[in-house]
Amino acid sequence: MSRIGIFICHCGENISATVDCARVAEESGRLPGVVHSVDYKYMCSDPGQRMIQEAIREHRLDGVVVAACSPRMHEATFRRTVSEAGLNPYQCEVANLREHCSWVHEKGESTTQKAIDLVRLLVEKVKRNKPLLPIQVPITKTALVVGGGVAGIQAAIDIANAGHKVVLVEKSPSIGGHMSQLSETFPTLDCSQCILTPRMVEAAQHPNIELMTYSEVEKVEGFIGNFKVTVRKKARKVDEKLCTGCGLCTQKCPNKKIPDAFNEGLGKRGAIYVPFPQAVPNKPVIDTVNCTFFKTGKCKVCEKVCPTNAIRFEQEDSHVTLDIGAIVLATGFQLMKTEAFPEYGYGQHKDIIDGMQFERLASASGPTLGAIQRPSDGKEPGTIVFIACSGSRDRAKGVPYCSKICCMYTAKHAMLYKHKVHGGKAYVFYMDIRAAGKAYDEFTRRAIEEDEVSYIRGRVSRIYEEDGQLVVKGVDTLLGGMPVEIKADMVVLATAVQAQEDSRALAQTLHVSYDSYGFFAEAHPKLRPVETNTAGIFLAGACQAPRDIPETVAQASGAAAKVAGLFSKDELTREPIVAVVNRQAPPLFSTCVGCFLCQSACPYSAIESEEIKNRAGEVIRTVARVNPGLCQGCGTCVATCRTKAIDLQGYSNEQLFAEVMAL
Amino acid sequence: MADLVSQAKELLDSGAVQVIIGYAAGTNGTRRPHVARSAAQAACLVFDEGCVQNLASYLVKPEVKRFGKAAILARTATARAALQLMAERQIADGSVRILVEAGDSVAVLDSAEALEAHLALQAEGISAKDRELLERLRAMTHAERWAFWQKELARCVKCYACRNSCPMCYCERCTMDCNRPQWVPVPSHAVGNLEYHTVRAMHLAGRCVECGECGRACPVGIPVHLMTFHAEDSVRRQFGSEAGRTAKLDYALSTFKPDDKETFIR
Amino acid sequence: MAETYTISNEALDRLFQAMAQDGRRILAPVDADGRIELQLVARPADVAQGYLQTILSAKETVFPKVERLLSYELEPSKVDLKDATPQALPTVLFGIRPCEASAFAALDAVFNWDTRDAFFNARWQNLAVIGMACTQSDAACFCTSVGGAPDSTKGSDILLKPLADASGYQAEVLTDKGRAIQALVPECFLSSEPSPFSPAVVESAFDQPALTAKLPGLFDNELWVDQSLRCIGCGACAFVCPTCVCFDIQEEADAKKGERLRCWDSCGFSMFTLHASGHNPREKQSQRWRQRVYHKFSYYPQRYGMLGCVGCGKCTRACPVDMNLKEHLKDAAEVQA
Amino acid sequence: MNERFEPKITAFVCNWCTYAGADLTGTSRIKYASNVRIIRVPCTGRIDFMLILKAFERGSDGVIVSGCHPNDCHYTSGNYHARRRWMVFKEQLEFMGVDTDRITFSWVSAAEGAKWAELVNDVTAKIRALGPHEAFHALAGQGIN
Repeated sequence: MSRIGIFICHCGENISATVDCARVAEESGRLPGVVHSVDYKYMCSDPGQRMIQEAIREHRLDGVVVAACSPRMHEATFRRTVSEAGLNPYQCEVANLREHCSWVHEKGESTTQKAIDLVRLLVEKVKRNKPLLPIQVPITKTALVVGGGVAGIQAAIDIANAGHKVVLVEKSPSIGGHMSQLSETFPTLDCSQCILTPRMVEAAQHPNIELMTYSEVEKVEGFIGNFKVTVRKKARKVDEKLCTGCGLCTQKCPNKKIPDAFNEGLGKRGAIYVPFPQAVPNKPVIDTVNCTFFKTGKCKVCEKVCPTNAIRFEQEDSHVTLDIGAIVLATGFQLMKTEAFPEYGYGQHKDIIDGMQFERLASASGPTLGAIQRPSDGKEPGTIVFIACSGSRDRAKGVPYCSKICCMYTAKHAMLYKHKVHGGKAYVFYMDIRAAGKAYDEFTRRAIEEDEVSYIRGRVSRIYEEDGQLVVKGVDTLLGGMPVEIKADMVVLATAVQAQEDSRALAQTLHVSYDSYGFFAEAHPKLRPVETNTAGIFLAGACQAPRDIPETVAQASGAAAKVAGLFSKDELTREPIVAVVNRQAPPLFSTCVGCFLCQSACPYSAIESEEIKNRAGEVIRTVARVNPGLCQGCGTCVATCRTKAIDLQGYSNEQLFAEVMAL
Repeated sequence: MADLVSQAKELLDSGAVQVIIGYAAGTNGTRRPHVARSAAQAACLVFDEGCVQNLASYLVKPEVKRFGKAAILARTATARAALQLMAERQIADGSVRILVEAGDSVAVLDSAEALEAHLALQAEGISAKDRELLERLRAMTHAERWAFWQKELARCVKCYACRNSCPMCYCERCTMDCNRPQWVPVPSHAVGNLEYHTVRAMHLAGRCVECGECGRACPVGIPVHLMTFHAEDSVRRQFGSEAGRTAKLDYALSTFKPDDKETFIR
Repeated sequence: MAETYTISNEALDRLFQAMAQDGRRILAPVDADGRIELQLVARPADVAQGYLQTILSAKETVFPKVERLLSYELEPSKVDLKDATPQALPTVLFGIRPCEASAFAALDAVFNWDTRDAFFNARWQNLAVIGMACTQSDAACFCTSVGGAPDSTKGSDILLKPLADASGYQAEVLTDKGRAIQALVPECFLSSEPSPFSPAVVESAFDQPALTAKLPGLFDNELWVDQSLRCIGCGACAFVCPTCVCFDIQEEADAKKGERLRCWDSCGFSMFTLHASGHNPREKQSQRWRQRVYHKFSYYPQRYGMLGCVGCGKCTRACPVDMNLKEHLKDAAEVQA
Repeated sequence: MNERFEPKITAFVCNWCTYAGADLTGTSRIKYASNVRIIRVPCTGRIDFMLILKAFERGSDGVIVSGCHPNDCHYTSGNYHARRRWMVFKEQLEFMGVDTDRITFSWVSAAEGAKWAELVNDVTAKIRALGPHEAFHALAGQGIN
């Protein structure tokens, strides 16, 4: 017979105002197997917890039901309380008398009766609770950072500085990400590359960081502390070890007419190329789609000029499998394709560009060496229009959310323009100016007040070409919706920040959840912003939501701190709420019949097969086994299993059945 | 089926199989399962329209399995059962020869692939009579259906003939045999019977090969097969998959589509 | 010596009324959508015509498929226990076949071999059997091989034989219970000489005493393996059998109250003999099949001096895979030891 | 005077969404019918259909099953599996003649405290109108001699 103790909390008057706590204690005390039942003002207080501990010792309790607030609030507290008194923490259940009863029902008999029922259900459950021991999982102290933008670089450096190995995987040929494309950064107007490049070099040279550029994560198996990650190294067609980065090949490549992605199509590059002069690593790749040799079988100029014979036309993609303990996702964002706005004429007019293209025009290392020139004819635009919220906060055609960085970078663009084109006219169409950040509002004020950028609150309805100029038609809502028409030489659209195109696929590969826009979902929007729901996988930067650089860097350091915290121990302690496939005496060995229908039901691929062998080593049966490191304890397999061979610790068949039978 | 016996003898004599699961003449003009291990035992094999039983449950019966490789005389549902058993890893692809009717002799299918191809050409399974019964039941009000099943299930004695005759009920320890907790009451009283038959149908949803063996096996004539037919139909209609069509595991209830359509979740 | 009477069809009608007025319920074979079942009837016209046998046996009248033995309630410091009282309504079993009537003796042997089973006895004492001699049989029948006959009086309190002209029945009143029924409406029972009756032909299939003598030597014979290869291990045979008495005791309880139930079980089930250790002395179906045969034809004679089988053939008819008991016993009787 | 029928309602809810949602109902002090008894499970994927049957067997007049909205499952897909199971189970119960109006399946997120209250109130009112679950209640003891 069980020896259960019941502790009814008044929660001050939160519970006792509507529930007759004394009666709940009295009636519960008469339940079979209950040997002690009391009520008290504050069970979670020190005296309350001591009361529980003393009762455990005095009455030799083997199970405890605390009837108080939600278990989501104090289950951990009371489990600690009972374990300090020598009881296994999982022998304690918490009945929710506050959130689920006293706060939601009127004072009266039916409310007290409900409280009695809730306690009774858990008494029957706790009688069947089994002592559980935390699961210890060894940790591989190597982190994988996916994405080599500023978020990934920062996270990698921080983790590496904490003394742990990091593999930084970047899909493009160089790390640096979007930040390396920027001209200046708001609100300080310091040169983006000047502040980023040293970090890139630091990451490349850090003894704890292994760079894997031009590589992609293809498969992730395993679980926190024990991931097995398969990375596909795309063929550069260049032997990285032999290449010295001298640049001869890129200079001599006869095919130099390829639109340069780094310059957002505003410049040209060769078929063998380094994305930008400060690229890390500074090793070229061959663009096999455009390379004359790959297209016609003839050319090989690069091979001929290479002084170290590093060109490898025959090189194939290769796969590397890594043992990884934690993963930081820092895959960044993309800008909404401006094709989404036919009324703005993007794509039809070369002089309508997006924000990133403007960055390249304004960049000293860009295709115009920093001169603001129209892509169509290279002339300096005398009038320029910036359109904020191109796609953001637009339920009809764009995305409903605010892209957060556009207000700031549009102000920056306008200022950069004014600084470079003295006497030029800059207009900004906007919906609201959102400049909440350190020195941000001052920055936009400066644009308006000192640099005399004209801000027009209103939307642009149409842009069309007339006499070599772009006619921008809109309204000024501050002037009562008065129509505005501006003849501009150039238009810049601040297009929405979006999740990467392949973010959903990557999320599925990693088993992390994502929101309806494709941004990766944090475990909790307030309290766990850098963790995902998948243990051991963390988030940094704009892959989670639109972010600016300081926020991205802060979050990256936050994620790095989480990884360092995880790596500070040799073993990871996990809650033992996991599924278990039973094992029995021979000749049955297990009631599992090995149909493995549970395998596809498991969201975590935690179900493996195990061969049971006789002494001669012959396989007698093949049955399922749950990897306790992978299992997260959802119990979907349990409900799928016909023979009830799988059970979930903490929510076992016996426990739930007993609760239902106590209804 | 003039060549059946000689084909069977050949299979056994050549060592291609060690046992043939087939039919022989039974009591009162019926056909009964017959497990032949030698050419002599194969002499009485028959395969005619009286041979309707799904013999696939013998493929997983340990006492038969231990003889070695088996050949089995198969109707459509038997073949489906064999494929489903492969999908559920109860028999290995290639370990069983499926003998299907082909004019005066039987054709031997020895791989999942061959079975899948064979089944693709077979007409749908369940009889017009059963289809009509199902429709009649579906047309009733829930109170009428409740009354119908209560009356039928009152006869159930829990002999488990329905379970044991089912090729997909191969579990060594059935849910019915679980006693910690005792999910389903052992006695054949009203609660025990209702729960047993609901569990049986649910466990066969997406796995039932629609042979109707359970209904034939019932000694007291309860149309228990209608329950599993309905469950299988429910899966087919809602998820588009069907048991016993492929040897690859495609169990509707351990997979999902994010856009599975229902109308009742609020 | 039994007295012989004639009961006309009209008289039988009156007899039914009289039995009902006497507070007895009448159970008889009824045609329910083609299935012959024992059901409550009011008039002879309710009784099935030309039936061979019921599917289930009449044993459920004395040994129901589920019966309550006791119930209890848990109080904080004590258990409040209540014995169940069997619902032993005065019952007349009308029209069951002689084979089945003779099976009650086999049940009695088990339920009263040591402790007298109160539940069985309460029901049995209140039960009267009006048997009906057989005029037809099928390939499953083998009463004549196990000491019975299509017109055997064993186990019946009154045995009826249909008159050739279908005007009524010849009735043999055999026991005090039978005489008590006769006493309800003595005028319906007209004394008569035994009239000619042609019972069903059931040929003897094997020499049962020889088989019983031979069985101990056949324990390890491959025959049982061969025969049972097609057995699927269900309980149909046991549950329709008029003499199978295996039962399970189940406790159905929650934290506060519970009851103890007795329900049918079968030695054919794979878990019937499973030990808590995981060991199962009858692991294979052949062992369980052999047990079924031995229990009825070897252990029953040893223990009770009678057979545990009446040759009714119900098991054969109910079996989903046509395990024909007569045929298999014949094979056993003929096999080389 | 007839007392108003107070139905017995059992709710199986997942820990992460609906249980938390019901907690929010509490912290928001939204009042609702006290007929419901909550049984907490980690995920709707854990809910064996037998638990629902057993709840009826134990005298529940109505059952609520609720978890995370599609795509919100704490375990990424437990609710999707649950949904399929319910789709089949509901049809099967209907075929057996069980009045499935007595089972309400719902998605209630951790943020939908008000929805939880509304759900419980609606279900309570609906089951009250349907009356006691006589069909199931009558099963108890039936078939025992």
